[in-house]
Amino acid sequence: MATQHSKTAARLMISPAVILLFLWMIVPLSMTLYFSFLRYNLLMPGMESFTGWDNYYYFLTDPAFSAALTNTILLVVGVLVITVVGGVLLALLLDQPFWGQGIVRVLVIAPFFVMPTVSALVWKNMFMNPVNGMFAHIARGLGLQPFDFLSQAPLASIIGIVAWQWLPFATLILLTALQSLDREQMEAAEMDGASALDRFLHITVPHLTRAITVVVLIQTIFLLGVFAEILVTTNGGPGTASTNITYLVYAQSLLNYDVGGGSAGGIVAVVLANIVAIFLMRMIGKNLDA
Amino acid sequence: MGKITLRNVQKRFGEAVVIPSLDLDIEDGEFVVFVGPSGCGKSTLLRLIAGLEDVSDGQIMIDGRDATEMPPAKRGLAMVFQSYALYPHMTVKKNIAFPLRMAKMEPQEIERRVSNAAKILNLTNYLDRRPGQLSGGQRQRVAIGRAIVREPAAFLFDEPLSNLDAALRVNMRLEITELHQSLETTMIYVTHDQVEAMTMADKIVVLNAGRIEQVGSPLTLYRNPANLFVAGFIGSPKMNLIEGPEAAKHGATTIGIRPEHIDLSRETGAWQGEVGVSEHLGSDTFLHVHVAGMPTLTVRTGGEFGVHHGDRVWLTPQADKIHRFGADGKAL
Amino acid sequence: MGKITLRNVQKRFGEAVVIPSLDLDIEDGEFVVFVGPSGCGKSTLLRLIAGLEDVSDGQIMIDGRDATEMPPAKRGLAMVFQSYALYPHMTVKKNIAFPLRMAKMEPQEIERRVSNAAKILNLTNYLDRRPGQLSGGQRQRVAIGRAIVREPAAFLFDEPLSNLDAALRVNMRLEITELHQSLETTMIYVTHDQVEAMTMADKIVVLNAGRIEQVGSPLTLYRNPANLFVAGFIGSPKMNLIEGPEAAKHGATTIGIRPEHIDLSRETGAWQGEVGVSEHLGSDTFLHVHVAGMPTLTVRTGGEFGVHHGDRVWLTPQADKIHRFGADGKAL
Amino acid sequence: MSRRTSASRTLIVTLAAWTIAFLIFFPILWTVLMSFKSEGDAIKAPFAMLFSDWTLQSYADVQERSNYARHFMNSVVISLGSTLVALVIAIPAAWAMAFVPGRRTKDVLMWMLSTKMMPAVGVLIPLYLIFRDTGLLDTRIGLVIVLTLINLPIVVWMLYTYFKEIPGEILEAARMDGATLGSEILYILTPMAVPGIASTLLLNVILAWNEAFWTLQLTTSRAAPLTQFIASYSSPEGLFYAKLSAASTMAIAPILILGWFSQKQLVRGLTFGAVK
Amino acid sequence: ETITVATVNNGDMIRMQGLMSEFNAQHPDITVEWVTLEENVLRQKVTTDIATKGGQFDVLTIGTYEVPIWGKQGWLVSLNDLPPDYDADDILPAIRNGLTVDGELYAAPFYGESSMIMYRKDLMEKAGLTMPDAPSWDFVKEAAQKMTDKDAEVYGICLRGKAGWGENMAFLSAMANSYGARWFDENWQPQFDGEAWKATLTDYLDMMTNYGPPGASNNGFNENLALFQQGKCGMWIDATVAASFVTNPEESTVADKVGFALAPDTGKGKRANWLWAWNLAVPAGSQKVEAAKQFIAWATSKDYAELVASKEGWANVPPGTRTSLYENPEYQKVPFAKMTLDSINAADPTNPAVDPVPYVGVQFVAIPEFQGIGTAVGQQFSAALAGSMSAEQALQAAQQFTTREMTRAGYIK
Ligand SMILES: Nc1ncnc2c1ncn2[C@@H]1O[C@H](COP(=O)(O)OP(=O)(O)OP(=O)(O)O)[C@@H](O)[C@H]1O
Ligand SMILES: Nc1ncnc2c1ncn2[C@@H]1O[C@H](COP(=O)(O)OP(=O)(O)OP(=O)(O)O)[C@@H](O)[C@H]1O
Ligand SMILES: [Mg+2]
Ligand SMILES: [Mg+2]
Repeated sequence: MATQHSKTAARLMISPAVILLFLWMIVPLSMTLYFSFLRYNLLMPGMESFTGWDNYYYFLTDPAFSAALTNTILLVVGVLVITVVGGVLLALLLDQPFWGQGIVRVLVIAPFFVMPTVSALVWKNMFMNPVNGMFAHIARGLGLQPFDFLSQAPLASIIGIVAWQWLPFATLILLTALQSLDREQMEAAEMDGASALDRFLHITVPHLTRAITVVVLIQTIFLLGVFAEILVTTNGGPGTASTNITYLVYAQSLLNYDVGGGSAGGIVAVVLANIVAIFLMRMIGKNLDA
Repeated sequence: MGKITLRNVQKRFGEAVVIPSLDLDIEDGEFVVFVGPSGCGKSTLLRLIAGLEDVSDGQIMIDGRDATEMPPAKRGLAMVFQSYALYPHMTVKKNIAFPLRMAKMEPQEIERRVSNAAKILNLTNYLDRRPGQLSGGQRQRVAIGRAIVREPAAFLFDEPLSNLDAALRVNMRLEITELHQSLETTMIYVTHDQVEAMTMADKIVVLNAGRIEQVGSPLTLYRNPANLFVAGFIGSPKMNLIEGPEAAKHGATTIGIRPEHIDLSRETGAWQGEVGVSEHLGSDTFLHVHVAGMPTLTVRTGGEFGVHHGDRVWLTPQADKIHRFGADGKAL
Repeated sequence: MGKITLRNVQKRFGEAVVIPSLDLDIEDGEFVVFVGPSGCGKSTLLRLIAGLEDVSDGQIMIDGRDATEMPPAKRGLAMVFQSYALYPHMTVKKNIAFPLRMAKMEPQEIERRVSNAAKILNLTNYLDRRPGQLSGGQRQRVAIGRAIVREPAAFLFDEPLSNLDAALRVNMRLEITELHQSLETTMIYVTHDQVEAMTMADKIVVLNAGRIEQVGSPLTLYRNPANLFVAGFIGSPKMNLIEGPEAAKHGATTIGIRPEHIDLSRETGAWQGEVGVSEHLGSDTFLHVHVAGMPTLTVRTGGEFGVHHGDRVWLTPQADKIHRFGADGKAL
Repeated sequence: MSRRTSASRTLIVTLAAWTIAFLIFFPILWTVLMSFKSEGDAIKAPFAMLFSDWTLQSYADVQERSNYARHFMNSVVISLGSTLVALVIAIPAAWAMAFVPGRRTKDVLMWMLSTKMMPAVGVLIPLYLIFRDTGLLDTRIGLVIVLTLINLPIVVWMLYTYFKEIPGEILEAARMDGATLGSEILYILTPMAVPGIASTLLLNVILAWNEAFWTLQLTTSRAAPLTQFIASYSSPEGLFYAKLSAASTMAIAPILILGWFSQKQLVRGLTFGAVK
Repeated sequence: ETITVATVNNGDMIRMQGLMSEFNAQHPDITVEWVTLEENVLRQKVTTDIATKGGQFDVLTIGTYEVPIWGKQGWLVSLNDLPPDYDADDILPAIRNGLTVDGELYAAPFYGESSMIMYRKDLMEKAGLTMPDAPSWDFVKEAAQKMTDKDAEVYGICLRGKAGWGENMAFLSAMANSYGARWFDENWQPQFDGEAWKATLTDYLDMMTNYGPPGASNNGFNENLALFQQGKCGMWIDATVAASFVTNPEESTVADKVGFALAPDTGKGKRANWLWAWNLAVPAGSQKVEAAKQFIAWATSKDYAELVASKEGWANVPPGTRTSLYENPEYQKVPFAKMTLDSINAADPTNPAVDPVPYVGVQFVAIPEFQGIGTAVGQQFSAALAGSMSAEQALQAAQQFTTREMTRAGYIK
């Protein structure tokens, strides 16, 4: 595979993808960078002026920023924990022989196909609504006071909705990984006197690390950008209780039309995302090579 | 201790009867080899003994106790798998220690036994590697190490050498034989390799379609195959089997003669034939000879025998080495 | 035509020098086998000839033309890979036809050649199957078929039989030999199997760490190994190599004697020893004998020789079969 | 594993699996059921709702408000188009990474993925300006371009993991057989990777179909896909559960059905190299 | 010719979409593409588009807040040249003034609104009270308490709680005006640290937590409308346009039990009235100005009102824009007609608060920065409503944030 000819060909073949992605990254990003040093409000065109680090100062000292940072982390970690733990358990269950596997798998996978907007709308209105929602009906049926999910536990509710969407994805990848576990390895462990729990802890879990890493990586990419769910359900509120960085930048640039501030926020978000990315890549790189 | 007795053991997978009914006695300290064509049920039988499959009927006794219902871990047997089934995320040391950890043994005792096993198997320098960083033979040894440390009543091997290359196989074969000699533990060994079966076994069990065709020492099977199946299966190159008038002369439906029991001459002999392919190995020569009215006969001569494609040769079977079989395939 | 000449060929992977510098002439119509230990560069050499790797230095000539810079397709060679490398999504027919389609050949001509190849290789009934539906031997034949149709200047085989089981290997070995006899095309064949090398080759090239140790016919290598490496590598079981005073007696640093060239006796002989492991194959017996002052010696005797572990035996090397090597490992 | 799977155990597993599957699926099921109710019935307590009359009125109402067929076609064109374009760009790239790996291959892959972490909102305004100046606003082409670029890293990664599983020897065999690089990719690699390509295609069609930021920001009417269609229901208007349900059902049904029919391929390929 | 019309998903707009066949009959050469979006999404898209001159829309639905700002920027096409039979002078002066910049009419009102109390006559009666035409906040509080019956899922008062300058802040600003509070003093200093705001917010929270529906912090106009229509609200203080929906028997379960009253006051001279209109305007970048104008002329004409009346009844006519409508004897029969007109007239955008202010706008401050500030402050108040912070904390945060932003924008030197 390593002739000079094929190396040249490879470079040629990979360049369209690399060049396109590079442009896609660099062009808007440099414009954003430029805007981030301007005082630029969409509603006041022609008044742009250079403001130095002002936008960054205001974005970073905005109390909403620290809240958004915390929320972003909580959201990502929360969903990851739920989907990975739930996914492992569910995968273990679905890996057993039982009647109607095909249909069950079809049902379980379904939430993954649902548009984020739709799932947020459905959960918000049909389930979490404290007056007409399914949960409220059930609570009243049990003689309890309906719980107002979106104002009392906004972030948790959003985590729940997002986790519902991503659970199938995690489950499927983990299930595939589980099915690839060498049967002889399990039997060897059984011969070695390992109980079912031992086998799970010492054989299954290590075997799944690779799959879990992949689930974490992919989901993090998407979870950092969770937006529609927040926009539809809580608008980031009450207060900033469910504002994440993405939503904060959105609010800054598209609700306040403060393009300068929004751009500064965007750059901050890019920096943060890259920190996460580097961290993740390290972890993944190690796990994927092995 | 490691006496294993199978009584009327049957195994069905759904409709398919894999082992119709089987009795077998394995004495303590014996090296028993299961051979047979692919799909004849060797692995299944081993797994029944291990407890990895339930018997459909019958009884398995280990050291006189009924083990039929026991879970694998309780039977006190150790198994070495064809794929080695090492735990890829654990170091060699952890792999070997795993059964002991599961048995909740003291850390020092574990340490002691592991380093002991490592010494026996020449693994001391590799204890901190992962299986992925080992060669085939080393992996094989780790798998054996994992079996040894438990000091089991018997070892079960399922084609443990089939993934190794030829040279390594010879080495590992000797190592396992030596291990058996030093541990004196019962070993049950599945293989489809002639040489392994002949050289390692105290007792060979020839299986065919889940049935035992013959049980005996390697030389018994070589000298006195009980039927056509065993005759054709044991020995390499295969015994020449001849039917028709030539067999009738000896009062049999089929006669068999091994390649090494045919004398070869350029001048005279019982049968005249023409050389097809000749294979010169230096130490031996294998000739494939076409004789009228017979299948191509394989003949082996020691050293170099200078013939070529198309040459004419005479063959004479050694009279006392002719095997005679009846119409039912049984030896007469 | 298929004369291949390598002049001062070198291959480096980054820092690692895999082939330091190598000259080799392969004559038209020859069956050349590359043997050598794992990692010695056999595959690399084959791939250099095929054009799948660039040489780092030197020249490769095919039929007198400089092929060093030619892409693989232009060299007019065909290769059969260890894994067969069949195209799983194409039928047998399409697989075989693929090189012809790439050469933009007429459909009728393709049809003709494919059915011809299929006839030669007994594949006519399988033309519409996918590789996944074929047995190992059949796949192997398809891979060969794909090579044949191009009527290449030479065939390159990289351990083509190593994935097959023992019985099939013997068959395929014969088939390839017959194919060579009928096509009379140059073949270069990589293997680590002794028997294959000895039985198939016109000329064996023994490689070690990217260097050629010896080139010659199988029997030349068997009878007159040029050095210790070749002596130890060719022949199975391995030649016994003895150093020290016993060698000095013969005026050499090391002497070698093959297991089949040692006479065995229960009463008298040159060396007295104690039997270690004895392997009884029925047709042969291999004894591993411990003799004081020497490494364990392997001895082969035909038929059954009734000794056991611990027995005392006498060994006598056949005087004319002793190989003598100097301090530099070269034969004297 | 024909061992100790007693009937009772199978029964328990079956029950558990079905219960969980039902719970996970329930929100979708409920939405579909509700879409066939009148607005008045839709807000009744669950039981009462289930046994009230069925009607298609909500679908009619929704259709009256927006042209479903057009949004649907836009969604199809945009998601399929962007995925296909991404595949065409990604297949050669993945070939290069899988079969001619260099020291920096992994870094390139990881860099590609990291572009996906770039927060979209941060670059909306610049992109909006670019689109305005190039006349791509509210065009299918514009969205195809954006979604292609968004999906590209995932597509490359998925293909890369599939290609890596294809033995290089087969490509070398093709090369020996006289195939050019183009034929090698076209006749050998691509057909061999069909299952992987299919699942890449499916996953990315789904992701593109559901992408709700750029599709909303960069379209208004002509090129607006189903995300736009559903966006007009994102706050209630009086009694609207049934209409919302109907619109939701219409928005997700196509992709749900596609997903269900092809879930075998999707699941089989959905490993991202997680399974070795 | 195809024109793209961006519009909110409010009932009146939806109704117009149902009547498009009439428009098409009159203008067969014009096809109308609707982009119907939720208010916030619409505003964001439309603003982005017009500010970047994206040119995606030909007709915009925009509020009273945007018109003067955008008109001043030259982003809108003047509608002074609408045909004479359009009769622009007929538009209610309060509304029309808000849409005119330097003598140019930049948008045509589709409907106008103020706020008022809608209440359930039956529940009021049950509670033993009578709603005066112009009640005070004290009365409202008392009534809310007496009407609340949580077991029957009846909540005494429904108010906006969803964060947003056009959502809860619209209501709260108007309420604050009636409590004597204001957004800024004459020097643009935010006033959230004053007593008046504190009283406003405390009373608001008090009413909502004790007598309001659950989940109020997520309730905007539409959510409250749904609740009221289901009979779950005793009183609802919100936009006057809601009157036609709550009295529409097809949509409302309480259509025949609704009464109306002016927004409450505290006797300080201002009522909790706001003034708003949804207007149609043509962006300066549009290529199809003529067609767009024809559409606007049709949609905001007197004839359109009659068209709706003929199809859906007078009660469903878009209210609050034309004097002629309120002079129409048919329309005067509509129960909420007079109350709507009175409410609109009660609001004074140039003089919204008890104390003098430097800005225009009743429930908003007509400066570009207001959207951001208003929404951020709205979030604090909505958090207070959700119970995650106290009224003091919310006010303090609002004060801090507003000061910061106003300093940044250069209003506070
Ligand atoms: N779990 C199972 N379900 C159904 N049939 C099975 C199962 N396991 C084995 N069999 C069948 O039982 C028969 C014996 O299989 P077994 O693996 O014991 O053969 P073997 O002798 O080990 O063959 P090989 O030499 O190829 O390993 C085969 O026909 C196989 O198809
Ligand atoms: N692409 C490569 N990059 C770096 N080193 C390589 C590469 N390919 C082969 N090598 C090294 O070159 C040496 C020769 O490899 P080669 O595959 O030719 O051995 P071989 O003789 O075919 O061995 P085997 O019998 O195991 O197939 C080995 O040490 C191997 O590690
Ligand atoms: Mg087996
Ligand atoms: Mg090799």
